Amino acid sequence: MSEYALLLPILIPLIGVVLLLLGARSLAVQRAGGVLFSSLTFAASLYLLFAVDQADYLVMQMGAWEAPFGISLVADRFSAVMVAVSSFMGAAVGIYALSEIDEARLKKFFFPLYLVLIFGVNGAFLTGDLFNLYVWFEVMLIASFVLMSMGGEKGELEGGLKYVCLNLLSSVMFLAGAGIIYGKTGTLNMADIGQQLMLAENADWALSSSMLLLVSFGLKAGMFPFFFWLPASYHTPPSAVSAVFAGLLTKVGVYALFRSYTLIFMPLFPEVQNILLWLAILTMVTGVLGAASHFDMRRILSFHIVSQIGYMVLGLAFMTPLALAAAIFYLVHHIIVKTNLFLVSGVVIRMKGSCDLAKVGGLCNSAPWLAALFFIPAFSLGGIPPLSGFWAKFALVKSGVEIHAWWAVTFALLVGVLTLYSMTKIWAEAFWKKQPEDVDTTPAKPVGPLVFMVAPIVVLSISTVVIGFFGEPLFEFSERAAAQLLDPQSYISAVLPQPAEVSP
Amino acid sequence: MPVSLLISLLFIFGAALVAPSLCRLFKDKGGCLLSLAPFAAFGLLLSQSGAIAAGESIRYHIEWFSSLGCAFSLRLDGLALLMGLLVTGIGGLIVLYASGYMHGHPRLGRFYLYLLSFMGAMLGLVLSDNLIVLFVFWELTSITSYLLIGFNHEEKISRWKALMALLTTGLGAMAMLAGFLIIGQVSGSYELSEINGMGDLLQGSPFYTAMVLLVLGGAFTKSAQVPFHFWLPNAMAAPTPVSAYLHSATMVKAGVFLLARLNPSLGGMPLWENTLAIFGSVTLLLAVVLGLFQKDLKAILAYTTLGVLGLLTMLLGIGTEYAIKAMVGFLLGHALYKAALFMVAGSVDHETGTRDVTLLRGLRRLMPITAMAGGLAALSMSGLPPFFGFIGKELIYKAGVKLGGLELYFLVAAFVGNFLMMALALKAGIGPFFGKENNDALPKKPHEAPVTMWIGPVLLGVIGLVLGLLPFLVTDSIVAPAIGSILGGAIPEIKLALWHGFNLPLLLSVFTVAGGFGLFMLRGKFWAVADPVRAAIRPWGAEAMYERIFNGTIWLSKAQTRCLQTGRLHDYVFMIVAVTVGFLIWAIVNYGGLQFEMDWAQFDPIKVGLVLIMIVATIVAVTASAYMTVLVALGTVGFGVALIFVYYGAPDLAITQLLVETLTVVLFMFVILRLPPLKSMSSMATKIRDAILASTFGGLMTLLVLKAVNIQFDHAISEKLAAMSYPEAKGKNVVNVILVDFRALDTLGEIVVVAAAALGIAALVATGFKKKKGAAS
Amino acid sequence: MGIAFAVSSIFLLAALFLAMRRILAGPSAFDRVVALDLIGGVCLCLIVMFAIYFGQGVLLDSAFAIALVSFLGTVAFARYLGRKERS
Amino acid sequence: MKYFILGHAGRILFPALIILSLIVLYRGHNLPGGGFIGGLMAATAYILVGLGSTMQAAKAKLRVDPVTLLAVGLAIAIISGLPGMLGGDPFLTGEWLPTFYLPLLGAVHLGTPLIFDVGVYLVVIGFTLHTTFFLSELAESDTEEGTD
Amino acid sequence: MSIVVAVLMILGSFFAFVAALGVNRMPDFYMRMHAATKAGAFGAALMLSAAALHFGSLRAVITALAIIVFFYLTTPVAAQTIAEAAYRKGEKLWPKSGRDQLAEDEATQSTKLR
Amino acid sequence: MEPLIALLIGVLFAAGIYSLLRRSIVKLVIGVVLISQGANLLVFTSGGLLAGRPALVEAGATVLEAPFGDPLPQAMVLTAIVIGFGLTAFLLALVCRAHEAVGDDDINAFDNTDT
Amino acid sequence: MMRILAFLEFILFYVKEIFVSNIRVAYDVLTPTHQMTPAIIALDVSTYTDSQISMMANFITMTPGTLGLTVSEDHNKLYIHAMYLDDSPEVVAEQLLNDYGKRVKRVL
Ligand code: NA
Ligand code: NA
Repeated sequence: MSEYALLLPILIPLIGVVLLLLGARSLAVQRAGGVLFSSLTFAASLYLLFAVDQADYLVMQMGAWEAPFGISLVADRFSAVMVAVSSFMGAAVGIYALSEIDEARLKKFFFPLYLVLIFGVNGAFLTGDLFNLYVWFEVMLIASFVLMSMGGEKGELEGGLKYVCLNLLSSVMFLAGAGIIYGKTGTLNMADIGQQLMLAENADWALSSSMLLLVSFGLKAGMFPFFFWLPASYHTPPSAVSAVFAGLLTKVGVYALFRSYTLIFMPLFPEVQNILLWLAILTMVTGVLGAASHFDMRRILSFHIVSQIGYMVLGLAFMTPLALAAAIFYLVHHIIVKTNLFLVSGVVIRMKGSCDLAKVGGLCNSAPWLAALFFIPAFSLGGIPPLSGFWAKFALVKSGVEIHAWWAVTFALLVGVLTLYSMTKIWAEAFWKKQPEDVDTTPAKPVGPLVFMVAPIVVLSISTVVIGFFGEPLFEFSERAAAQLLDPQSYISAVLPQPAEVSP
Repeated sequence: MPVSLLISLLFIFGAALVAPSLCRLFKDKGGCLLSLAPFAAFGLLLSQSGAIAAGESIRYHIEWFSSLGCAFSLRLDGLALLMGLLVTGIGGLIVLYASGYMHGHPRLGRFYLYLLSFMGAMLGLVLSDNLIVLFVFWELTSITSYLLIGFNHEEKISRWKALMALLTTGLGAMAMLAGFLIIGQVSGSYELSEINGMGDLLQGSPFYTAMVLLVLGGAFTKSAQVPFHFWLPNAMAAPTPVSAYLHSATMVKAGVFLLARLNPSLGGMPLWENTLAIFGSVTLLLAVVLGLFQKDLKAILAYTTLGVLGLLTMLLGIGTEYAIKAMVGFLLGHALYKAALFMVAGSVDHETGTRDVTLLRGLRRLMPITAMAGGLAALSMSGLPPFFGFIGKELIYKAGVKLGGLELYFLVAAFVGNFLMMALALKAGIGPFFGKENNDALPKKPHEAPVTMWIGPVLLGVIGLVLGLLPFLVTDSIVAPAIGSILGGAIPEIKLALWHGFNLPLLLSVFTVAGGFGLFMLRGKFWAVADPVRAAIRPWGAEAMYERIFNGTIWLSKAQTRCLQTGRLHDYVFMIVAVTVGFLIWAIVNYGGLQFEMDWAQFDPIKVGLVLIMIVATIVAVTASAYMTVLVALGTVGFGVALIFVYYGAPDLAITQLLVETLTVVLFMFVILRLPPLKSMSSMATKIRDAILASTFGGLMTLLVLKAVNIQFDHAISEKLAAMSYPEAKGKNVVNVILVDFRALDTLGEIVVVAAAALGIAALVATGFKKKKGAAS
Repeated sequence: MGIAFAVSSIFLLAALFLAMRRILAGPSAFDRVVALDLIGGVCLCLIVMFAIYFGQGVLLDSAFAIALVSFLGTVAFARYLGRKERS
Repeated sequence: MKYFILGHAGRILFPALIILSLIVLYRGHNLPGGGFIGGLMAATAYILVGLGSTMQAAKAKLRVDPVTLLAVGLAIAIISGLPGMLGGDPFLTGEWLPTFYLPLLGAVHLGTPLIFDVGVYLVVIGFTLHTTFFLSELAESDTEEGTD
Repeated sequence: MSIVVAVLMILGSFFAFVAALGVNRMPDFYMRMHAATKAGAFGAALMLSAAALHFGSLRAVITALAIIVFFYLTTPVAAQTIAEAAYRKGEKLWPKSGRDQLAEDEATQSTKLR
Repeated sequence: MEPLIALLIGVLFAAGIYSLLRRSIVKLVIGVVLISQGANLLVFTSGGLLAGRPALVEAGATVLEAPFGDPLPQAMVLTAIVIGFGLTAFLLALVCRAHEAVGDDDINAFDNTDT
Repeated sequence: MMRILAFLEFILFYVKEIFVSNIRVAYDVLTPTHQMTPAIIALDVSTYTDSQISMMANFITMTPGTLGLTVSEDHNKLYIHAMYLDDSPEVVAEQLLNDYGKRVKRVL
């Protein structure tokens, strides 16, 4: 019965969508439903996490059609932890949105669309089917397109248009890649594809389709040289939206890359390892350099998403148990921290009417509590121990040292310093510097009480600290998850009723 | 008792956490209360000294991120005890001092939070027995000192200097972390007590050079060795209690401490010794020479700190037992007098409103106690007997005269460094109090500092004197164990005394005193040229280099943004597609080849004709400049695709395609007046470039399709689906059965997509379009 | 029968080319719309021909779809092309 | 700006297209058709009405808010997946009533996949019409109201 | 039977061809409409009759008939709608055309077009 | 297999990419429409093409007689077409709205959020 | 009953007209010269119901040489485009109303 745990993180938000669409008129219903269903999803995701940790793999065949004929929902530890963390963000940002999302957006069905986004993200993490993954990506994309542009403001639309176009390009490449893979293997089940490629005497043909998927997922993940849409758009919508995008969306791309090269294209990994490695390095470097000259809090943070994605992909490129564990740990850490930073930026906007560092200042004295709440995620992102980011970076660099990947280690460390620079820039400008006098800082009329915005930030900050001090269980979990990733055969055995024996 | 190590740490961090509330409750008295925590820690550590002196070490260990090879282990040995006592003892006095110095400051609580966190981090650093834990505390000292240096953060210069310290030490720390990781990988452990026994293993490793250089990167930046020395004088931006603490007992000593810690495992090789000695000596000489040209009381002291750090590093590099003895002695002496001198300088600044030594003189009458403290400290620093400073200097010369050959250079360096340092000491500790009173030129009317502000310096000055007279108080209990830790062996027998008879070291001391006093008398000459000299050196200095690198990075960032993040979708698409094309070509050429089968029989006229028409329509759709032409062309393509679907037996698809295509056109028609006229904006060259790229991409897709269907796979799944369709899923239209049963989840996702799209379109339209040109209003 | 398919194919293909020519030549938007409408009709004929050729009656359903959409499309074009523009 | 003949044709074709769409929906499991195609056809019927007069008229003819259609359609699709779960089967498992025979229709299989298709049908109608109504507002605000 | 089917098919495609040719050869838009509307629908109807005969099944006959009826109901509507739209937008008549009573009425009686 | 269809797919992709590379924002919609057509055809083709054999069980029969056109890619394409429809419609509305909000139809003028 | 008979007669007439119409179109299209005298003429449909007007317009459109254009606002006039205006417009209009109008009125 624990298989139903797979279903809940998808079904709950979807039911929420339906009920909120039916309760369209009442804003109170919209608000209450948004929080209720995102919280329920979070609860369900925790259940899933525990169930998966017990059972190693949970598999459910949709429609009772056995794999590879029907669609499989599969959760290994990696999926489960991704679902759990993203649902956590979903719930936190849902509460935050109560006080940030204005009436106009609520009337345009903000919360149903928000739940669609969660639905899509969780679906993408849980599916075991390549084409179904495409569908989840599209669900996620359309929800994000709408959430990004629904305000109809100039910036949102400017950024949104690029976001939409490039992501559609990515979808097309995904579809093309998936089509070719189907053409060659006759199957869409990821475990089945993986098995066929392992059994094939020569799987070279799959390299070109794997390149299409690499570009597609890389684009969604915001990797170099595909990230352009991200800094152009992520800073434009309300912070609740930016935050959940920043935390979740690119991570789905990263997740898909991991799934691709640890399961679907496992045998091709050696061919692409160097590509992944250098793309990861360039992603780290270009992302962090992009941030260095920016002067708007959310723009800086957007570039750092790119840079941090590089670290995670680096873990994949190293492909050792420690590296993968580090990357998974990194994902969890980064989702929490980056979401939190965007949430903080929203509070800054609420207080000062802007998060342009040239216009904002003096927060350290006027809102010391906010300073503390910014300090924790910011310096965690900067890798300051003993916050979560330190351990993430440490584990990753350690894995790099172990395989003597000196260039990667060098850049990872240098980028760490520049990350710290960016965080101190925000700190120094927004919090330390005096409030510039000649700028208008009349904040917009607040939508709801500040406490709804602060409470999630507090919770996420506490999580960051707790992971920093007591993160060992999480890291051990990541190690177990990484071990699963490195053992595709057991994934295949869990999914397919009659897996072929593959000699490693 | 091992847990006492943890408790001493908790005292201080606990005090840090309660500091803000305590200061709110008790105002300035809060500082006095808070000073109890470091003193308690001091007592706790001191209570362990017996065991340490007996050659034991105390180790506390709990699991912490053990899967990363880390553990929270603390260890108290001789070196840790010495440093720990300095950190907590001087720390306590500083806390006390700050309560007077920061009297009435609105952010006193926050100041104590930072200061005590810093103290805790420093104590943790010296107590760690695990490289990673050490690194954790190391970074904590960086970040807390960042907060402290930038404490007066309304001023831009403070923020800039705080950042400078953070980035410089942070960069070093990254190198150090890499070094630690390599050490850990080679030795298989991060536990210092284990690593210290593996000197041979590490030194025999091919990565030895890398690990030494990387670790030195951390130590040199932290301890401000040339060429990373520039941040330290700039750290003066911090409130004076912080400077006093940072410079005497803590932060800057961390680097030297690290070198001493790793000396047993990494030391002894020429690379280690030469690098340390040379960089140390250069730092020493540079610091003292630059110090001569300083007019700011704190800056003078800062340069002497730099000098001392150089000297200590140099001694460590020389590495003989004498040198280590000298180093430990000097380290202890320096901590005592430097803290005192900074506090005195702070008091003078506090009471007179200036730190300009050209203005300050004759204060001894108005500030007698402070003057006394300053005098004691300055004399100790000058290395005059009977102060402890003298013992330290004698040890240095003793170590120096044992050297021979080229190494005598180090003796010369030590000598020059010492007498210049004496001159600086007199400038800072004696100059302001003697000579003719100059009170009218001072911004404030000076009077004696409050008791909290003089108790610390006086105490430290007195201790310097007492230890000079009675060195045995610390010889066996503290100094010798520390030397033992650094040398990595048993605790040596040592004897500290003021008088060793007439010998070369004594002669050198005499010359030092004479030279130092002479220079002190000439101080006005240096000040006269100070500004032009500093201005002349600056462009070639390390600080200018730092600024250049900093600005260069920002420039690089801007250049990169200009190149990559151009804001033009065209560039983005071009880049993405070009890279995809590159990847595909690479994949196809290297893996799989270009061969595919071509069945010419497939080219029957009607298909050729149809495809030809579709290609023409496609080209028209892309190139036409009138909407109707484009839409009609798109419609034609849509009809064509539908025909293909029909031809290949997909009626469902064909119908859907037709309906969708037409509805798309209908939707287009709704907004057509809202859309701008289609015009060509790119230059011909751009168009050609784009066309080439697009065609290459298209060609590759063609090739992939040809190759994809080259090998016929077995249709096992489709066949099974077709076989199950009617008997098991009760449907004869297999495609529909797939959609609503076999793969219903896809369909569920898909209807969510269209539902969301509908909401999105409504949301966009509902944002309030203006009425268009047709509208008469 | 084979000849019939061949002749039909040629006629229909020629019709498509001619319609395409009108699309290219215009001159007015209405001409293009009419040409598209005609392409719809010709495609309907082609679909019916395919249905006969393959002996698949179900393909006729697609012919209905063409009839429906080519009507809808033309009407939509007409409806919005006919709007008067005032300045 | 009304087109006399078009308006008239819209009114006549409307019921025919709706009935046709229902037929297409029902037989989709066995012949070309199904929820999508049926839904698009039904939407086409409303759009034709709208083109013949105004979209307001089509909206009035629809009576329900398209958003409600979206919600109800999604709800039906979800609910159709649930019965199997009561029996311990996974989500979206097809559950069928016993086959029975009706004059004209022959063997009738009724099951949850058909209900699912009904959900699809409603969502597609909802989507197409919601989109059409909103986008056509742009078109109509340009002309009708604007020119008077 | 198959001869009839073949003839109907050829005729059907022939009229489709005629429609396309007419669309290219006729001198003004309205006359092109004449050709396209009449011949296009007729060609399709013939084709569909061929199919109905070929398959012979009730389903096929009903389908073909339904499509023919639908086609003949919708084609004139579409044709008139587009012709009216074209006229309103001022699509020119062939210069050799005779009277234009619509224009006359519009001018004299101010018959307003909606 | 079908070299002609492969060629057509290539042309559709090329034209779509070329359109996406244009500066007029409306061309983006056109590009997306074309490129989606290309991708749909590609998926359709990938199953291997078989003329005139729909995957429909004959009246009276219970199993589908081989050979038949692969139904799985057909279902995928159908899904992709509908998704593409939704996205294209949204993109159209977005382009329209963005054109009005930014007041320009040159995508190069949409650079305020980047730099 | 009469209606049904009328309807059948109408269908037959319609089919005949369609055949004639298409042969004429084919002839015109295929022969080299254009021998038409097109014009736009008005039919007086003031006595017809809306349905009858609509039906007649469709009818006229699908039969030889005529194409419905529009209906006046007051529904009194149906304007058609005629390809072969051999007589004066009034005569042609009369003819058309006689041929088609009667039948339409009988059916509806
Ligand atoms: Na992200
Ligand atoms: Na970063």
